[in-house]
Amino acid sequence: MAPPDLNGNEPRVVLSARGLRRDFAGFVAVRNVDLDVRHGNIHALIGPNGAGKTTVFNLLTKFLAPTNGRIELLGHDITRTSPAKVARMGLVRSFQISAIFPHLSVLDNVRVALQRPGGLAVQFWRSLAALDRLTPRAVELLRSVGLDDARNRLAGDLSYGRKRVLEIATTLALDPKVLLLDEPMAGMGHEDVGTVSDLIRSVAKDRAVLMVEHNLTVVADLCDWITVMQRGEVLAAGDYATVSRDERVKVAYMGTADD
Amino acid sequence: MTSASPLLAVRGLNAWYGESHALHGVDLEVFRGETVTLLGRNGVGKTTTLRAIIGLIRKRTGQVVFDGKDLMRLPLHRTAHQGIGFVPEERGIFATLTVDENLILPPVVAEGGMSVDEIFDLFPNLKERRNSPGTRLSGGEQQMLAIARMLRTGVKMLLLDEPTEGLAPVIVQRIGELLATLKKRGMTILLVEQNFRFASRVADRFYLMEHGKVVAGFPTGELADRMTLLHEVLGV
Amino acid sequence: MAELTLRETPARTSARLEWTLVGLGILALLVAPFLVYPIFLMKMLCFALFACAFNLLLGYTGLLSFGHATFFGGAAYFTAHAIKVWGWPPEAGILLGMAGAALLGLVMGFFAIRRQGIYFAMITLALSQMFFFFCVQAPFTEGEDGIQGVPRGILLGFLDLNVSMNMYYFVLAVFLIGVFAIWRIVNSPFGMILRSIRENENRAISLGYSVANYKLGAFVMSATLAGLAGALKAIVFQFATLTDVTWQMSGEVILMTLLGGIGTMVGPIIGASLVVGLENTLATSGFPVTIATGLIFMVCVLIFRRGIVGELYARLLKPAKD
Amino acid sequence: AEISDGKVKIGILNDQSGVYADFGGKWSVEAAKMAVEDFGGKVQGAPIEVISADHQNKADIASNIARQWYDTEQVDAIMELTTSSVALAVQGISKEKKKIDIVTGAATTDLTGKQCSPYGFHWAYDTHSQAVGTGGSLVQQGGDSWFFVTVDYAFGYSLKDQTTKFVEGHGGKVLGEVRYPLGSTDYSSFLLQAQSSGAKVIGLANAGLDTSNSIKQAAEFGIVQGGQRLAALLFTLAEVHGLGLQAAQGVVLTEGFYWDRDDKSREFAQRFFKRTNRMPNMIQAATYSAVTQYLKAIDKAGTDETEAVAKQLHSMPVNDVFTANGKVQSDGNMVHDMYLYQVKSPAESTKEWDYYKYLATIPGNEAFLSEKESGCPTAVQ
Amino acid sequence: MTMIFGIPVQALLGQLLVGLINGSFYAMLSLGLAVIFGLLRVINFAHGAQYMLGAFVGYLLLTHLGIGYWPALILSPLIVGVFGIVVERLALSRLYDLDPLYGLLFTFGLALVLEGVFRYYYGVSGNPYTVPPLLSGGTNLGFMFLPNYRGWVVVASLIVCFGTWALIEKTRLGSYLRAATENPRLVQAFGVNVPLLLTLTYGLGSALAGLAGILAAPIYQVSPLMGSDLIIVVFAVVVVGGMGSILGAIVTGYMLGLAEGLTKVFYPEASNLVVFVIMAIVLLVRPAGLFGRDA
Ligand SMILES: Nc1ncnc2c1ncn2[C@@H]1O[C@H](COP(=O)(O)OP(=O)(O)OP(=O)(O)O)[C@@H](O)[C@H]1O
Ligand SMILES: Nc1ncnc2c1ncn2[C@@H]1O[C@H](COP(=O)(O)OP(=O)(O)OP(=O)(O)O)[C@@H](O)[C@H]1O
Ligand SMILES: [Mg+2]
Ligand SMILES: [Mg+2]
Repeated sequence: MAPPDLNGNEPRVVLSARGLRRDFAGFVAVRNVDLDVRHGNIHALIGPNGAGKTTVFNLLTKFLAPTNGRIELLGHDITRTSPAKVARMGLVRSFQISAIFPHLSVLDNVRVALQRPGGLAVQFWRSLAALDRLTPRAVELLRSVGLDDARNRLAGDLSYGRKRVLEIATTLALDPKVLLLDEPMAGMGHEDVGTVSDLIRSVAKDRAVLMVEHNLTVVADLCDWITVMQRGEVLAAGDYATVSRDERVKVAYMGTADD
Repeated sequence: MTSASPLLAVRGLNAWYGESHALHGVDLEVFRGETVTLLGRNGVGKTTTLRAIIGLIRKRTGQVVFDGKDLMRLPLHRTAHQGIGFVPEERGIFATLTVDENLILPPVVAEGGMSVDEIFDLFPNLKERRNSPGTRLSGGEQQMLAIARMLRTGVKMLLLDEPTEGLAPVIVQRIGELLATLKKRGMTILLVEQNFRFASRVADRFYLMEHGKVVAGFPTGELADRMTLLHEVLGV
Repeated sequence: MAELTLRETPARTSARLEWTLVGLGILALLVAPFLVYPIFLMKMLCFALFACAFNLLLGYTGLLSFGHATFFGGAAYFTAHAIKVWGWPPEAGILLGMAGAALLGLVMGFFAIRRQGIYFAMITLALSQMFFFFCVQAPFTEGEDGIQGVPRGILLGFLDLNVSMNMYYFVLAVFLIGVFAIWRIVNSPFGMILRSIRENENRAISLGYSVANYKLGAFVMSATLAGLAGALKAIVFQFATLTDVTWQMSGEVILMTLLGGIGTMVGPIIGASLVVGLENTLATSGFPVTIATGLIFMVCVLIFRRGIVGELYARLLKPAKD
Repeated sequence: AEISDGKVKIGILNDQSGVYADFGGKWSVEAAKMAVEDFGGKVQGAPIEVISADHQNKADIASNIARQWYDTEQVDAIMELTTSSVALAVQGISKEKKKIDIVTGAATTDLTGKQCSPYGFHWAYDTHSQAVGTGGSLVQQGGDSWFFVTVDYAFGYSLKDQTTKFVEGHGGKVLGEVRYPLGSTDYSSFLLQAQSSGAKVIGLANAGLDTSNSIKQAAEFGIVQGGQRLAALLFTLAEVHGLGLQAAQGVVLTEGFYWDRDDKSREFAQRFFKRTNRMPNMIQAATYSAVTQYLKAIDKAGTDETEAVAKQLHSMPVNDVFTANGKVQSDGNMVHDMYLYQVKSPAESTKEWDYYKYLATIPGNEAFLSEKESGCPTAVQ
Repeated sequence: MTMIFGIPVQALLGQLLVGLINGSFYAMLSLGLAVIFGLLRVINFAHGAQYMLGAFVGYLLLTHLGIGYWPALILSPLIVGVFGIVVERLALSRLYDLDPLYGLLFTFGLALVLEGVFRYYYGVSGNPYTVPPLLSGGTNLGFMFLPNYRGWVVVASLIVCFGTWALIEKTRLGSYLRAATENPRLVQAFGVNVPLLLTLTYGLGSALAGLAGILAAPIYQVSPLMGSDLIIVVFAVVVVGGMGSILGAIVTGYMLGLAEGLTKVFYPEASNLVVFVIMAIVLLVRPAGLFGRDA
């Protein structure tokens, strides 16, 4: 189910999947999924619990191997590539359960992410001072997400919402071409949802974002394109207006209430 | 619906994680058959309150009286037998147990619980996957399982920690209905919830927490009057 | 929540304290041979270096290897053989020992890093037991006799290691260099990645780090340095025997590290000195050494988990934290 | 007097808690103390002291202690030295420090061969004497076809190879061998292979617990009842005691000493038993002998100076409870008769510790390598 | 006579049977380890020592109290089990909240002490324990002479292994135990007396080791050293089977016993390595072990 042409000159596809399938011991969690993520777009993946969204994420980022199908990133076939390699190629993900380095400082969390692109990942003979040259960029990133005041705190001490923000900041440090966010707002207080929404919007300008999210207000507000999954398959795709009118989607996912 | 003496009374509850003092004297009461929601920003201590009530936090002081019995002195495994069930935020589904096994794991502590068939009627997803390992379920399915398994045990009271987190709207709706059903059956519920709209539909009363303390309590009827306060504290 | 003291990051603020201790320590070691029996000191230094190398892996990457004797004892054999049979000078012998240990580390690491935690411990244990059997049977190790009478030789063509003091200061120099290397690795960009991997492996992968390669790298470095310690010991004692490749030796180095303080720089050194001293003292006391060793293990694990240096830091740094 | 520091100090360095603790262990220390007491506690007017340490089978600990003893504790001689790696290491140090060492607890012939020392002595037994004793004599008793169960490392090979030499030298045949890895616990598979070879004698080229387990399991599979003989190439009284006659009966072995050999040995053994509650084995008796002989040498030399004492040790005959005709070769090997015994059945045993039936004597000059054959560079050729 | 690689089939059968007997010990020991590991996340390094203890208790019962094999078969595991319970109560239970490596280190220390104490008092050459009269002698199977006692060991171990497996995998108690492994506090909050459960589990695991010990006493020398080297092979068995998998431990135990038995015929020098080699191969192909749950 390819997205329709909007106005002829569409942004290019940076990440695409064709015929994706994944079996777990006889249970098919994902079947025949086609997906195109485009540069500059925020693309939402929604669907009822157990639809296979996280699994699709794991397949795309290679944390799981697909049983069938083909994945391309920026024109390269990555169906058999290792997750770290995929990350180095520019496809970076966040996790459904927040992923930071709790005993490192906030600043170090970002610097760790900067080390590899900065060419400082294997130097076991150099002193830590070598990392100082990454600090300005790290501080800049922290500032852009509003965390620079917390830079010397241990990341584990941050509140849940701020942890997620930090996670996004470290992800951005890699300057990814494609950003995969798994429920970035889950468990977040109202005060943080706005901040993170703005953040996602601003970073998406220059890259592609694929996110799983249950907060439909956010989805409606933020996303250019939505793919709805159900029982491992793509049920519908389109912009929010189209999708939210779809009867099948209402029954399967949104329900009748206007939450 | 409320009777004279509260089913659960918490007074001056303090709790610590190691050296860090998380609760600073929580006071709250829940009456029989009531649904009470605990509101508050991330990290104010809502989860900690539930954990301290049940006894999952070792270092705690204060008073927790449930159904006339002092819970502070009971060992952890005796608490449940007083008729109090806990559904943790992180769900606590067991990977090495199948869905079925997870479901029947908590011992039945009193009569009047649901049967497995009734539960499966309520959550058809679970029935379909009853033989797969618990943690192979999706996040939402796990949440359902976590609630479902408590319904079997016949407890009088449920402590629910953010039951709607990460759930699809249809499911949230279903859980809302479920809570209403439970309430009709006389279940007492203490709920922690971030989803304010959801909470406002199911709760009889609210407590608002800040900095490890309960700072306000009011019935749902007063909600409209309290909006400024809530806005200030919660940003809703 | 689980209290992961074993993998706890060393307190940052301990750095200054450590440096003071290090300074005092070096001073003490410089004058020590005039007060204490040198061969005992040299043995202590060898084991201290061994424990530090082991701690590089356990304390800073959280991997508990139960097979480090392989590198220690293996290198001792390689060095002893090169010097005695091939007539190599000591420095070349040591380099060969290190290279051998590195190679063994690469092979063992290749299998072991596929799993974590206790699995890792058991796999390294099993593989090191394989190496032990190899050493028992391989002709060049001379079975239970061991390679005996290894000449100490002339270092770099001018320093006669048969002179006890020369030998001592050579050992001390190598020890200091080894410990410095470990300190450097821990506090390097590479070390930073190791820490992040220990904290959250999946996150590190998603940042593009090939976690397996980093772990393998750390494993090989630790093995190489353990090999350095073993090679040195072979020259000090002029023999290499089966004792150093047994799994009991792997257990001993864990004890040293645990006793001194996992994840501290100075801890393993103190732990090694105590264990070596204890073994010597008990030898003439009539009290069975295994029982004493076992008891110390149990006591450490139950009530003294941070080890001596760890406890010390915790005491000294507490007021500073408040 | 010419006694350095005014006293004679003997160090007994052996395994007291490890796998060889029953070989000599604490009881060797006791034997050494008995020797000193029997000698009168003084030599040349100077008091004699025995100190001991447990080397835990680690050559580095042993070597550390040996150096410390020599350098700072005025120890004059170190004895016992269980296990080859320790014995060789300490002999090396003793040679360097010009001190006397007398090994009673290790088996390698290298001690008086390639790695001999002018001040080093080997008492009791070595792999060669075990091989000749059991291998050679058994063939003469009709056991002319052999199958070996050999532990797979240098020690096992040397026992097996040397035994083979004597078996074949006496006209016997070796039908086969199975090499098993050190530390095996189950021998039934190897024993079955030995059994099906049809050999008259199954030679156990191993030591310690390995040998005990082989013998016990051989009994279980009815191998001795089936008519084959078991020859344990290195096995001592303490282990027979541990195994029990039920399992050990019929095993043939070589020892340099048996407590029930003659009146002298019985008298010594009874005194030893009073102190330790066990009968002395070959190593403990040899330690007694070594200490006694060392003290005699000092007495005769009038000094404890190493060269002089070594000279006396090399020239004096050994005639004591351990052996009646001992002679020390220039390579340091104390040559004496060895004895072939067979373990009694429970029915044959009449009293406690009555374990051995005498089969044959192996004269010393056959049992041990001569100084010419030994390969010791400093020996008289 | 039919031959396989130059070995008569009959002899081969005999060797396989012998391998199966060894496999019985591997299976029983790795089963105990797997039970303890699976439920407590403790690598019980003292398992070898407890096996030794089982044999020694049998020996001491016989020599000091005149209690023979059959009562000892019950008493010995019971005593070792009680010992395990005491250890768990006094020490291990304090370590559950910590990194599992501490459990390993503690039991390592315990193993050293146990072994050291017995070595100190009983020496190392071992003590005799004879086959009970009822089982002495052997049966001629045509292709080999099978000591009756060894036949009994195979039967006993099969009963014990599958009994334990059924207890843990097929009963409600088992699901409590497995759940408690993952999140003991939560299971306790559900109303299950988890501390008691864990104590009994360690007791059961220890008792299994003790049982293997008393079964082994008439075959091997009752010696303080009997467990210490064996335990490492058993570790390898558990790794191959997949740690925590009860069935994996049992099946792999027997399988590796057989594999070792075959090696003893074709290339005896490597018989101690074969288990480790298989372990390495399994790790390459299936890092979680043959029956491991976590991939
Ligand atoms: N295991 C723990 N160890 C130490 N501190 C903790 C632990 N769990 C929670 N805390 C701290 O205790 C405080 C209260 O946390 P709690 O989880 O009760 O908050 P909450 O109100 O439930 O928040 P949320 O809405 O995010 O679930 C927070 O500051 C938190 O950081
Ligand atoms: N490793 C696995 N083994 C077996 N089944 C699995 C595994 N991982 C996921 N599944 C199953 O695949 C289905 C899809 O799971 P997934 O986690 O992708 O759902 P989701 O769409 O992310 O749901 P949620 O919104 O609840 O997180 C679920 O039914 C789940 O039980
Ligand atoms: Mg998901
Ligand atoms: Mg919470």
